[in-house]
Amino acid sequence: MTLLEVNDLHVTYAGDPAVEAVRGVSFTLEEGETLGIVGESGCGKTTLAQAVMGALPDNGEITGGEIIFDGQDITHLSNRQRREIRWERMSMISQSAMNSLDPVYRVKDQIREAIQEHRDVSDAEAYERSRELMELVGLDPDRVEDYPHQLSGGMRQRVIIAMSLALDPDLIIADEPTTALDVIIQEQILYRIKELQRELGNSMVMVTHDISVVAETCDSMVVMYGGELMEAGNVDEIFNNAHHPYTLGLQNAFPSVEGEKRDLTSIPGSPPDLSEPLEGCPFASRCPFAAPECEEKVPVREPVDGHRVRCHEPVPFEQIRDRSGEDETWLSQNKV
Amino acid sequence: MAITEQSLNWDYDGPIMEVAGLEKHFPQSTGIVHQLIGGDTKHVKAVDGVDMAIESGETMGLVGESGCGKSTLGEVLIGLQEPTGGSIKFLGTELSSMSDAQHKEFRRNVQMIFQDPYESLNPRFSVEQWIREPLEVHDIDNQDERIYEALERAELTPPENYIGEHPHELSGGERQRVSIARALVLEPKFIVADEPVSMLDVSVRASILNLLRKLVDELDMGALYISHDLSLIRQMCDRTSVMYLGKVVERGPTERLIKGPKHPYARALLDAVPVPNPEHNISEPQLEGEPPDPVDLPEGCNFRPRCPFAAEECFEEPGLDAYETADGEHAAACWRVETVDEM
Amino acid sequence: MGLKEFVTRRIIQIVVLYFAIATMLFFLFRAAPGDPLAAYIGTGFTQEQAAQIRATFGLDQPIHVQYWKYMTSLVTFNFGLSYITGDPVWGIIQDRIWNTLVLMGTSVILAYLIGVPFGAYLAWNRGTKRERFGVVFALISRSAPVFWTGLLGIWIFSFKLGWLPAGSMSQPGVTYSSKLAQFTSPSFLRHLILPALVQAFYFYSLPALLMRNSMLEVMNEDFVDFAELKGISDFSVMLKHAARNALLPIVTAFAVAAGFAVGGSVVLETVFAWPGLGREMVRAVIANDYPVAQATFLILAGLVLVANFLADLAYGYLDPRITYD
Amino acid sequence: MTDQPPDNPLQRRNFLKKTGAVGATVTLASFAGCAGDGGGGGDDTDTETVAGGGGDDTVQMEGFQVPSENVVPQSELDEAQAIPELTLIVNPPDAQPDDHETSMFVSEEIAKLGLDTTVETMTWPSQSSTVWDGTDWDMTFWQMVGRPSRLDPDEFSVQMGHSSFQQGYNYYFWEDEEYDEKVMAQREELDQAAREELIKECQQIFHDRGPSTFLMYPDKTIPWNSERWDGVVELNGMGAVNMLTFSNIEPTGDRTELNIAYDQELQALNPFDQSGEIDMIQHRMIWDRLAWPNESALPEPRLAEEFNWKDDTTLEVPIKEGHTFHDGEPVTAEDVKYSYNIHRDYSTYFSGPVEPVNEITVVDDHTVEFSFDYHFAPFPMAAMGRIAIIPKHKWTDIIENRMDVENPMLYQEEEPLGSGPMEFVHWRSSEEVRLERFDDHFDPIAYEARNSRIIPSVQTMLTQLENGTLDMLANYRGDKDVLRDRVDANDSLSMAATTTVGFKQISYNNDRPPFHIDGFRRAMNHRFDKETIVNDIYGGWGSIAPNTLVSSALESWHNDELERYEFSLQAAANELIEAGFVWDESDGMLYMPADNTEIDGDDKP
Amino acid sequence: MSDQNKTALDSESNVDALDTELSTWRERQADAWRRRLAFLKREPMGLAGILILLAIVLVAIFAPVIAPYEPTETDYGNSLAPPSAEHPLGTDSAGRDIFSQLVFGARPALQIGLLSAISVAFVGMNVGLVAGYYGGYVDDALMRLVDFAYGIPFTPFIIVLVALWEPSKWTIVGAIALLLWRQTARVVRSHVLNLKEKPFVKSARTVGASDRRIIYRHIAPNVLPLVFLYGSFAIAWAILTEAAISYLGFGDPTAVTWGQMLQSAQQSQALARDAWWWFTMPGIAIMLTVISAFLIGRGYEEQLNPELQEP
Repeated sequence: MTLLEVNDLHVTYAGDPAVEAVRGVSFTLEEGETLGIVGESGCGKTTLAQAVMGALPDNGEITGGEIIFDGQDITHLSNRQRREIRWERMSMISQSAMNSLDPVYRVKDQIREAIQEHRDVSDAEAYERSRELMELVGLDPDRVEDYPHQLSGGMRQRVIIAMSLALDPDLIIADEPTTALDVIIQEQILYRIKELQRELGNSMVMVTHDISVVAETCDSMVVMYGGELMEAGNVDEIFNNAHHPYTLGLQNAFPSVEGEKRDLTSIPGSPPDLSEPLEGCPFASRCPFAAPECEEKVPVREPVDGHRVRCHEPVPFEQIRDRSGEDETWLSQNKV
Repeated sequence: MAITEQSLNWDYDGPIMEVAGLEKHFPQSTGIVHQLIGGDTKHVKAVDGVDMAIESGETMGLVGESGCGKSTLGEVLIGLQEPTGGSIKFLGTELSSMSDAQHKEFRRNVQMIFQDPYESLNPRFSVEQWIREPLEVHDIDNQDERIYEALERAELTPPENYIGEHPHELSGGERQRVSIARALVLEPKFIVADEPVSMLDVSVRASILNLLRKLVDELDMGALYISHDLSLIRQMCDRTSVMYLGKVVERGPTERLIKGPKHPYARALLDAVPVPNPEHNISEPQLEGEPPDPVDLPEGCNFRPRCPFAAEECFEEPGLDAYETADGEHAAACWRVETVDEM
Repeated sequence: MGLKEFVTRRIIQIVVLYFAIATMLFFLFRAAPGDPLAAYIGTGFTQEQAAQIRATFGLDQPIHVQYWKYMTSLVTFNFGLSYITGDPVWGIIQDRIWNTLVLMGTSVILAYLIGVPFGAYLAWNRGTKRERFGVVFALISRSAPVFWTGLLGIWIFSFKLGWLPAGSMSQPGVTYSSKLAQFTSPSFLRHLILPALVQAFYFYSLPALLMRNSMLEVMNEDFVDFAELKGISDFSVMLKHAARNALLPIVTAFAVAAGFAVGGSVVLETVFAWPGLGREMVRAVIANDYPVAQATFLILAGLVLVANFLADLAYGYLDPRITYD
Repeated sequence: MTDQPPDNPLQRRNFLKKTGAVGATVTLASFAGCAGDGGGGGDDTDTETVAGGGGDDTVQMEGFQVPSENVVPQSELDEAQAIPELTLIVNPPDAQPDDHETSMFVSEEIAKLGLDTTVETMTWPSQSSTVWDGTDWDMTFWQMVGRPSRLDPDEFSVQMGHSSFQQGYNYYFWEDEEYDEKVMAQREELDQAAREELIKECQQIFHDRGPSTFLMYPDKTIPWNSERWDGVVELNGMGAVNMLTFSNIEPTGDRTELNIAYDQELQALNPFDQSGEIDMIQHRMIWDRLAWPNESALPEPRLAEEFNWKDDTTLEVPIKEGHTFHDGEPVTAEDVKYSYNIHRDYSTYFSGPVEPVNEITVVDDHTVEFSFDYHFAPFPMAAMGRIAIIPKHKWTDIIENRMDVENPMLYQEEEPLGSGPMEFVHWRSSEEVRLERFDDHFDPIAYEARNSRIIPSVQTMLTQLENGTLDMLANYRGDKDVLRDRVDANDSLSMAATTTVGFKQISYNNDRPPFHIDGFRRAMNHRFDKETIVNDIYGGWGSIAPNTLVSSALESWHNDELERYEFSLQAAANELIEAGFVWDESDGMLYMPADNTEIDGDDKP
Repeated sequence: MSDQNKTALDSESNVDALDTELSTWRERQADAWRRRLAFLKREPMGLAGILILLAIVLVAIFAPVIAPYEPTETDYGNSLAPPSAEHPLGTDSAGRDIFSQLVFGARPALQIGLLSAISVAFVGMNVGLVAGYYGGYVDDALMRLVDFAYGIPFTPFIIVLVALWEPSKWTIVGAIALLLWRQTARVVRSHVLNLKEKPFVKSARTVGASDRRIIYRHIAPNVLPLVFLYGSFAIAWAILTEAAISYLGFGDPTAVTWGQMLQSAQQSQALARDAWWWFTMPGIAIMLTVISAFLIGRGYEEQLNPELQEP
């Protein structure tokens, strides 16, 4: 059953100039499934997550499309209605989890606050629950008595995870949950998130720039670039059968400790300016395969069932896949 | 560059940078009253007896969790921090016994590239001023030419387009290239790169890594590349040292180390690196928890409390010679390498 | 480091500072031109009589002896005798210190009671016209010299409207059994209103502007966003998270405010004929009454230091991150 | 005739800068043909005879003429003759704006003679240390206030005129043998008329030699609520705040407490110390004196029954019987003796007046006898009117056991104890002093209490008087015009303006060239436009003073035959010419006579 | 600038290239200024502050032209005249023109304000830089000095200094300079502590730059905005302090300052005489000047938005 459905979502940040950060993205998330949203900085992935959570910054606004959560259109809910959904049904582990705990309150009080805001439970019950949650995320329950500064970054991240699970929500949005952490802690956290999700059966949206994280933790994925969806589908499908030059470029730029060592490619150039309207493919200016038609509107194709690509495919994709593994392909483009 | 009588020994054919028993301990601040009543000062042992030698033209990787002392080691090597023990030899000359002129020459020949491209350039300097500064400091002639050359080397071409820019007008990748140009304008012989790409977008990482790699080769420099991510180390380094709590626990040729890590910590580190392969699902971490406070270190092997393979013998501190391959290239400070391999 | 050690350390520090300030003051006065006793001795004494009076004030002794006596006075509170009245200085101070503390305490508390919510209100209304007016208003009250607003207040509320007394501390002819009885009498409170309000009118702007800034900063913190994310109501977020954290720098500023309040007492008390330390100090300085001037200054400095110390403690109490090192 | 521009002298005048000779340099008018132009004299001045010179041989300076022999080229001038910049010291304008204004004005007028002058402001303490304790000053503004003791001209005449008081009240180093003789003679003169004559002769000498220039005897203005209070006595030379007022005054209605405002803190409630003007009345209400001045400012018995001069050097004083201190202990002759002896044993303000006393004897419980070394006529006023009678039983204990200071003048009783018409209740420093009626006094007062309020701001004082909080302002230092307007506008208020025995003067350092030359000082005296000063600057609140220490308020003592120095540049120049001063040909600056640049002790004309 | 926008300059047209370079340089300079002043557009309060201050500066410079009378010129026949065509803001008790006094009063106010600001900024910045950069005992010693300065009550200290020495505006400036640097020093120090750990400073050390160079070329420019901010607050404090000191009777009695005007208005009972023009005007002048400094400071602070406290 579909838990979340995002249709042609547009998000704009007011300002001078206004920035349209998300430009018509659609995807669905099934119950119990994990969806990865990947892209580089400025691609709109965090905005997308915030829009779903209803946590856009003050100057951000949904300017088009709809978000349907569990059959309910939550695109334009009032604050009050939002609050009922938030945390209760949908929680978030944000990018800056390290700083998401209020420094002047003890951990138990912050967990309790989240619980009591939504449920009518006694202090004692809330306290018990907070200890349970701590154990759940692999922390010593006694540390609920600590202040945030007494915990390490990884521990704080776990506390945030504990909080996000406090009300057993249907959907957890994890926005770059491990960016600031080193690999060992990252692994611990990701593993814990996955385990808990598996146990509790929630759905999850994992926003990250790291395709290896997506590969290891997600069922399906959306690749974003310049506020638009480039490619989406089942993780296996995308990794093994990517069509989009950007997706391929990203995959080839990623180092791995597995297999034989290979040279990495890079994608020269920089992302498009999102304050300007763009007709065609946002990646066209950096794409070595770009053709004049890429300046025009690009439809989403579905080469394989459930696999969506936004690309004209100016050259046959087999060729794209082969050539995108070579650094020269990318470099040559710049030397027009 | 003119060589003066007092200059460093450029004919030295040993490792360009060689450290032995290097220590950097930070006294932990204690209260004045505490000191008055005669309490002993505790030390944070950021670097605690490191031996390492880096040859010209070679890139040494240094990998470890945050807080393991790898950045401190990097800063000590290039003289940003004074070591509290051990020796540092540059071109065979002991750093602490260098004359002023030699020290100045040392300064000119070791450089560093920092992690954060947004903070490693002075926001008030133009690219030209920023790259010119080292030349001014060392009073080197033909400055304009050298600046152009450095920019070209860093692949900021054409240089005219960049010299007038200020940092906020540049992208992250461009800034990192400016940092590289600044480091290179003095034509150094040794360079430390501390996570130079970790804050960059994936699509530009490779270009910076490749550039660094190329420059190390071309200029025949020695380099120390610091990272917590073995997949990046793998792209960059000939040899790699794994650091844990101020000590090097494993050292070896990078490929060999990645294919067959010996120290349990290196194994865990390698295992933790996510792999861009959907078949490879996340597995249970080999390591729980975080490294202990480097003030009160455990007895014996530092890693013992977290080590899944710890045994009785680990109460004795292992040196890097605890395990060594026949060719001496690959070594690990662990008593139980063979046992674990068999398991 | 524990709280105990922190407190001990701060106290040692304060004592050392205090003695340093006292030393500076001693030499400042000694280095000043003119004979301090001129005003006292001037009127037709013989040389011997003058010498006798000098001896009475201990001015015939060598400088290091004077210095030693002076420094011991900091501990014994035996600040010597007033050059003008011949009264023991400590007696003069004892009378006035409470008057100053009550006035300054009232005005600073008032200023915080008004200023903190006002600042929070401004932060909440960030970017609106109301906020802009509020800030300008706060800046205006910060720009007007206290003595000037004080005199305008007297002009309006005492001279023109006759609502409030124009100065001094109590109505004539009443004898009080104790200071406390005096401070709680209706007549005293009536006299307190105008000076306290005038001072508060100046001081509230500090916590108000600081609170606004601090709130705005805190509101940008991730934990505030996160609290909102948790579905907590705006008001709770403001109160429990934003305001609570924003208060921290305000507490530090309290010490600064108290310091300025103590220093500002010289002006306010003069305007309102308030029999406090500040006015006494002005009088003493004008009259070259060195012992009184020095002692009042030292007491004022002591109050500043104590205020700093209390703010430190309060900060540590409010911010769990402070571990007293 | 005048030597000013036709318009008001104070108009279009600049302040002199604090330092530097600004506006003081007098330029010579059309100096080129000195001899030729000189004959005509000033065009619009009534030609005044130039001393020692004919009309032909004069030089026209700016505003006055000088015989040509008194104008010399630079080359003939000796450096010693040069007159340095003359500094006039005055308090800052915020303290005494009119005094400052006057000083500025006078300084400019003096400069017109060819002098560099400047006004330096000093706060009172630094002024007193500079002038009183030092010799390094030229001119100073000075004022003395009226006090009861000063109702007898002796205090001022002797202390400010006699050469032995140099460094004391005679801070301007004046000496004149003849004056010294006469002023001491009046002390011993019993006959009032003869004493008056001597005092007047002294005034004449002082006037002629001009060691100091008196400006005015200021008025004392006291406003009070006349609707509520009857019986305020205006005392000549003192004003309405005096003992007679406070013993006579009666409430007209229900309010029987007198609230009276002072502008500064009481200094002490110590029977031996009454240095402050403010303390005076409190003092006399708490502690009785043997005598006090009556309405004609003559001493009248108070605690004493009478003054009985048994001979020239013996004074017998019986005191009132049955009178007690506030604690109920009787006031005895022993207490009187004890009280006076303290001033003989310790240095106090009254050690001077009791100096001639040889011995004090207790004749019986209620009689004391003072024997003197010489006849000392001012004793009743100067000592008996001032020395407080204190309870011996209390003070013996204090002095022997409790006093931690060396001089009882510095000891503050917790609860001052006397025998006066009022008892001490409380003293909240800087706030108020409260006294309540002592019912058993021999001259009981008609009101119950007196609250002396300390109110530094004149505006506040005035408002509180208007709104009825206060009944009287004891020392209103504000603008007198404002006060008059307010009193006129309020039916319940009255005010008295009384010329006092105090005065304002500008004194010269007689010990310092060129002030050591009489002619120079006299010339200075000609530079005071006292009408403008008193009427315009001081708003007419005072009487113009001829050059004498004895106020016109003291009618019988004041010498009204003294001729005022004419305000005239030429008259001033004439004095200088006569004394041999010369002017520099090139810039018109004044130089001292070549033979009189040093102080040689005697330079009488 | 993105990579694809960069095209090589045509090597044949060097002159053109130079021209382009020059003009781009000029544009860049103009840009830089536009950026620096851009905050004014976003901060109308700051702009208002600058305009007020500018007006006051102009008044001070052209005082002799603007003032209809000499500020000290008395006219007893016309004392306490209410505002009229002849005397736009009336006269005081000595018949001096209030407007002219106000106009000339702008001079000492600005002198005191600016001098204090400069000295506070200079001392505070250097102490902060040295303490923060060198750390250790130097830092300890300097910070104890700061604590010392913080322990001294401000107004009383200035009163004592001014009363014991000569009452002049220089004494006031000196006294302010002796104390008020404390805050600038503290704030600068904490920023230096932060800055010196920045990679760009480490980078400067790595290339062998001297301490002096690092402090003044790399760190100082980054704390300068803060120093400027505190300097603008010091202007305000100095003017307020001068006024208070004058009011208490410790000012230079011969100076024509706003504080001194209030002092003489107070002495002459301007309020009792209902001469409101004498009493209110100098206060308003003080307020305007002070508020202009505050407005500029705040406008600037809004731009900087560091974690600041002002006194």
